[in-house]
Amino acid sequence: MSDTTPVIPDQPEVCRTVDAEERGVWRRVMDRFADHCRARSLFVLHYCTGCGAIELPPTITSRFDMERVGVSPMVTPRQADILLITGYLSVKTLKRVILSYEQMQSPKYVLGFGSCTINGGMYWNSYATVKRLDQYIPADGFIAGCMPRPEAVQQVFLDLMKKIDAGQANAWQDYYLNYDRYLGNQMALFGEEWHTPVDVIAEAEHYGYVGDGTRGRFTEILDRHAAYALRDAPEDYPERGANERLLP
Amino acid sequence: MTLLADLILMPLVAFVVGLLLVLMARRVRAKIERRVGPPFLQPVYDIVKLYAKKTQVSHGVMHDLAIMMLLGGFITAEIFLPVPGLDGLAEHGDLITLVYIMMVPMLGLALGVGSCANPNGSIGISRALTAMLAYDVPYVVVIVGACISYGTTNLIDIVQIQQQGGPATWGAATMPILAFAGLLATHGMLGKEPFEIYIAPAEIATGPMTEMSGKYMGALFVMQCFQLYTVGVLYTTMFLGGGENWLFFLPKVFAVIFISVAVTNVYGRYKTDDVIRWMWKWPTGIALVGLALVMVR
Amino acid sequence: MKQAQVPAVLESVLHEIPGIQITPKEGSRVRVDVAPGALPAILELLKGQLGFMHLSAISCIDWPQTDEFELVYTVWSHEQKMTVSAHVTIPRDPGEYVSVYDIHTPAGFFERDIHEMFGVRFDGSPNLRKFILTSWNGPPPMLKSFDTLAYVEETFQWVDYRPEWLRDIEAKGGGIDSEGEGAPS
Amino acid sequence: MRPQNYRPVAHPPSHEYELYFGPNHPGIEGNYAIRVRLKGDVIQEAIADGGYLHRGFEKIMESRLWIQNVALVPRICVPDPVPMEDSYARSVEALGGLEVPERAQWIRVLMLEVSRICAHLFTFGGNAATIGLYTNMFWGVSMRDLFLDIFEEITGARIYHMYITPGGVRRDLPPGILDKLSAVIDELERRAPEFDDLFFDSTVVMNRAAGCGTMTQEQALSWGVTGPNLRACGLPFDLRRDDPYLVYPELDFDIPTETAGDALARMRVRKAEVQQSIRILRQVIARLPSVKGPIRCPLPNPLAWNVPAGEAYARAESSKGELGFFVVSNGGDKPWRVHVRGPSQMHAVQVLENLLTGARIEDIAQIMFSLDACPPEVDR
Repeated sequence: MSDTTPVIPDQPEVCRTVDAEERGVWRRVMDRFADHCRARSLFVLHYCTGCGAIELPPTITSRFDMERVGVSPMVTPRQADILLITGYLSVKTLKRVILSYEQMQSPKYVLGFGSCTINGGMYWNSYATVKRLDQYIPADGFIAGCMPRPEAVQQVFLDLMKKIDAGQANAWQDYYLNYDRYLGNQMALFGEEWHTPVDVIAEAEHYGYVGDGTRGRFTEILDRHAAYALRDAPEDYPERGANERLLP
Repeated sequence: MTLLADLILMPLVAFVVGLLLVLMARRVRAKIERRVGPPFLQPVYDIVKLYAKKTQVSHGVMHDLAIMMLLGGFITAEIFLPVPGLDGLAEHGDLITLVYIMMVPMLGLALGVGSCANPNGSIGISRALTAMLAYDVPYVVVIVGACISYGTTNLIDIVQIQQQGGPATWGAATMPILAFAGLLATHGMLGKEPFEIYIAPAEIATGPMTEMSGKYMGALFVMQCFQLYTVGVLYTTMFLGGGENWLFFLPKVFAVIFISVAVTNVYGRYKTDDVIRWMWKWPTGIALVGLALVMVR
Repeated sequence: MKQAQVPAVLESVLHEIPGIQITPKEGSRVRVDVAPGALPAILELLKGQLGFMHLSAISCIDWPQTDEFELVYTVWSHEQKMTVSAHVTIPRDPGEYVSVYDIHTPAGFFERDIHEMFGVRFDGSPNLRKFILTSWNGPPPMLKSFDTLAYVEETFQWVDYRPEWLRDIEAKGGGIDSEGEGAPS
Repeated sequence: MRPQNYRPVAHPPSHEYELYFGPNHPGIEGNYAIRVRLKGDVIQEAIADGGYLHRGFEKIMESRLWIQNVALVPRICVPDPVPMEDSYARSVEALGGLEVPERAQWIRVLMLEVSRICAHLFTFGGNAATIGLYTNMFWGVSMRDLFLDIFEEITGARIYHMYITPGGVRRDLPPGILDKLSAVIDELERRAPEFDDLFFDSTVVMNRAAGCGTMTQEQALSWGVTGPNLRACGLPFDLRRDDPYLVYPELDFDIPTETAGDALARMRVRKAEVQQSIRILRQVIARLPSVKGPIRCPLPNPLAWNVPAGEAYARAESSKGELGFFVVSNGGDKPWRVHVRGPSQMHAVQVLENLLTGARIEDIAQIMFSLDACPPEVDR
């Protein structure tokens, strides 16, 4: 692996809603209304990252019918609000999950489904699966168990709705505010050449979510990639793996 | 002054009725699938939520403009579509104008999706334009037949003819074959199964909507409201006698949409070429027979 | 478990091959030990004469004690309703063997898989590109010399089983005070 | 804004383009990807890309006790876990020389057939959803839920039962479960005509599925196709009949076949198989109360159980095809090597790639679901 040692948070930082107090009455009322609507309309990204996806069809379909509380499946990351990590994440899938996560539009929520997302679960000594989801993307909630029952899935949705309604489901801001930490963890796993098409720092600047942890020593590596993208790549530019290349 | 009030009220009314139509479509679908379905305000929640997204991804000026074109096309269509109490610009336009205007949103969508550079979107929009080509042929034949039958292309006159004569002079009674063909074409226009090729989640990941996020997706949800309303009202006006007041008018609109959403849930989707084949065979054939009957009479 | 006799039909076909050892196993399975050079010929013979059309699996076993890989070709005959598993052993170094893709097409997948997981090369296999471990840089993971737990310890972090708030409770005399060896680090 | 930081990559010729079908795509079963090169609508080349669900099962099973692995094996194939448990248990029994009591064998058959019905109902739903027939999916999945309730009552879990252990089953059937099961079966038979109306008699489905992903019997045999996909090509190969295990020889059932070999034929075979499973279940329900005896043979202390050295290959007919467990023991308390041969290892890679070449973009999802490819089985 590379020399980038992963950075582990001692204590997850509590994110405050940006300048909530400085807003006017009208703005606060509108925010309240938006939160109310957000809590009642949740689009779940249709991405079966692991075996937990088998309990999603029963949750969505006729028997438990999550549409009656406003949860419905959506097909592409752009349209979705919730990224449901259904079970273990292999390293290969984690890359795609991060890509999907960054393409989703804020506010976005991540739910870890099953024990494997919390501490590796059943696959604690497997070389292929990620042990902790919240090192790589910020998560709003977890469901313990393998396999969680549809009732448990419903419960986590209802809890998330309460959190959103109260304006507390702000884990997505953590990704902007502490991007360097998440990027460092990702680089520790994927190698230093890891980068995604979405420019998270520019987004953070544009929408005003720049914090102390947004930039750091890992994002500097990213800047190097961006600089190379402008010119022709130099000789020592890390090559993509032979299997990652496009079709001939 | 009345005109200004009409111009503001008509799209608003269309939006509210459209929300109800979307709710009905989702509830009907839920009932057929043996489940409860969404709560009453769900369409509103969805749209507000999408517009309240805190980050947005735009794919360039064309993308933004196209969304305006999409909504603008439908809002213009509402203004030309007379409903009880609100005439808007219907005096100055007619059916032919309306048919042209109703093509605008789809072209707008095509422009916008083209700038997304997502292959799924491009495939989707090419399918959408093909589907438009497929259902517009029978639809135009139906409209021409109706205009010949009524002797006018003015929608207000068409409503008046039917209103004065009672149910016996409704388009559905005087030209039932054309009305039936119109219903089939309407179904294609709504893009429901079996003519859902351009959404097709399992094939091209919702096609044109693939790259739409936040307010762009919200605009598409609003468009869906307008689309259901426009299609339903146009059919009601042409074949079901319009309505002297909203109490008689709305049930007819809902009935038209209900037929479509009730049928759609028991079909899969045809392939693109089968849609064209089917549309140019059955609705077009039936419409041509209807047109011939109208012209003979 | 009933120990079956070696089916006569198998005996009659395979008796010409030198150095072959036939052992009946559980159910309808017959184990055949062959020399590495004779295996493709035997598979061909079984397929042509007795209809062993269906290659169920190629399994690879790592034996670090003898520094060998054991390859097990399990074939099934729709005509004889019988399974034959043909065992060959190849030295770990250089770890190369011939492909049987031209006899059994499904071998393509299994050889690709074994190449990926054990590092055995199959000459003439159509596609030995990585399939599962495309972003894996380490040694072939199924080798006995690869310690998965050590890799996990090195690469991933365990969740904190004794966070700050739990220590506070423990300081007040609550919780499970497990300073001993059972406590996860 | 900074430029987006990906590198320009080589593009294919302008008349061709490539599409990443998955892993995040609703037309893909599970977490799997297919990269297709297209010319217009027609697929020139398809490359299956797996490994998204790789957990290293075969590796971590080597580091756990024989009995601990009972918890791992059902997770290899998510929609149809019971054949996994059964095959693993039978391979360990063959190694250890255990004789499964008759009652346990009957209970296992019951579990296997219920699991087969569940998996087929799931496939019906998924296959219908690929062509936009969502109603069928909703009905199929909710119908399957009734069977999951039966599982839950027997084993305590809906999906991963960990019920079949080497030597027998974990516990006896709860009282009254057979009546409940026959009620659920009756309900399924009552509902079956609805599925027929919606799916098998629908003109749209005929139009889409007939002739889609066709393979001949020779192709199927040479590609290593097994299970319903092979029976749809006309070869009545079923391990329950041809290499019988458990008490299948005592049961009376047919092996349905079709000759067309296309997506429609594959779904028809599955429909007929559900009917045969119902027939088997009825026989089991009638027979089971009269089979008395223990449900598990005496095991040595499972925490210090050294299974005798040797190797065993146990295969079962899962809902997808031939499932095999090749287990090697060196006489230790842990398996030395476990090799899982999942049917989808053939169906989802080589067969899929072959069938997709020349197909159209609309057919990708349809072909994949009609093959009933199960990605976790491929990745393990």
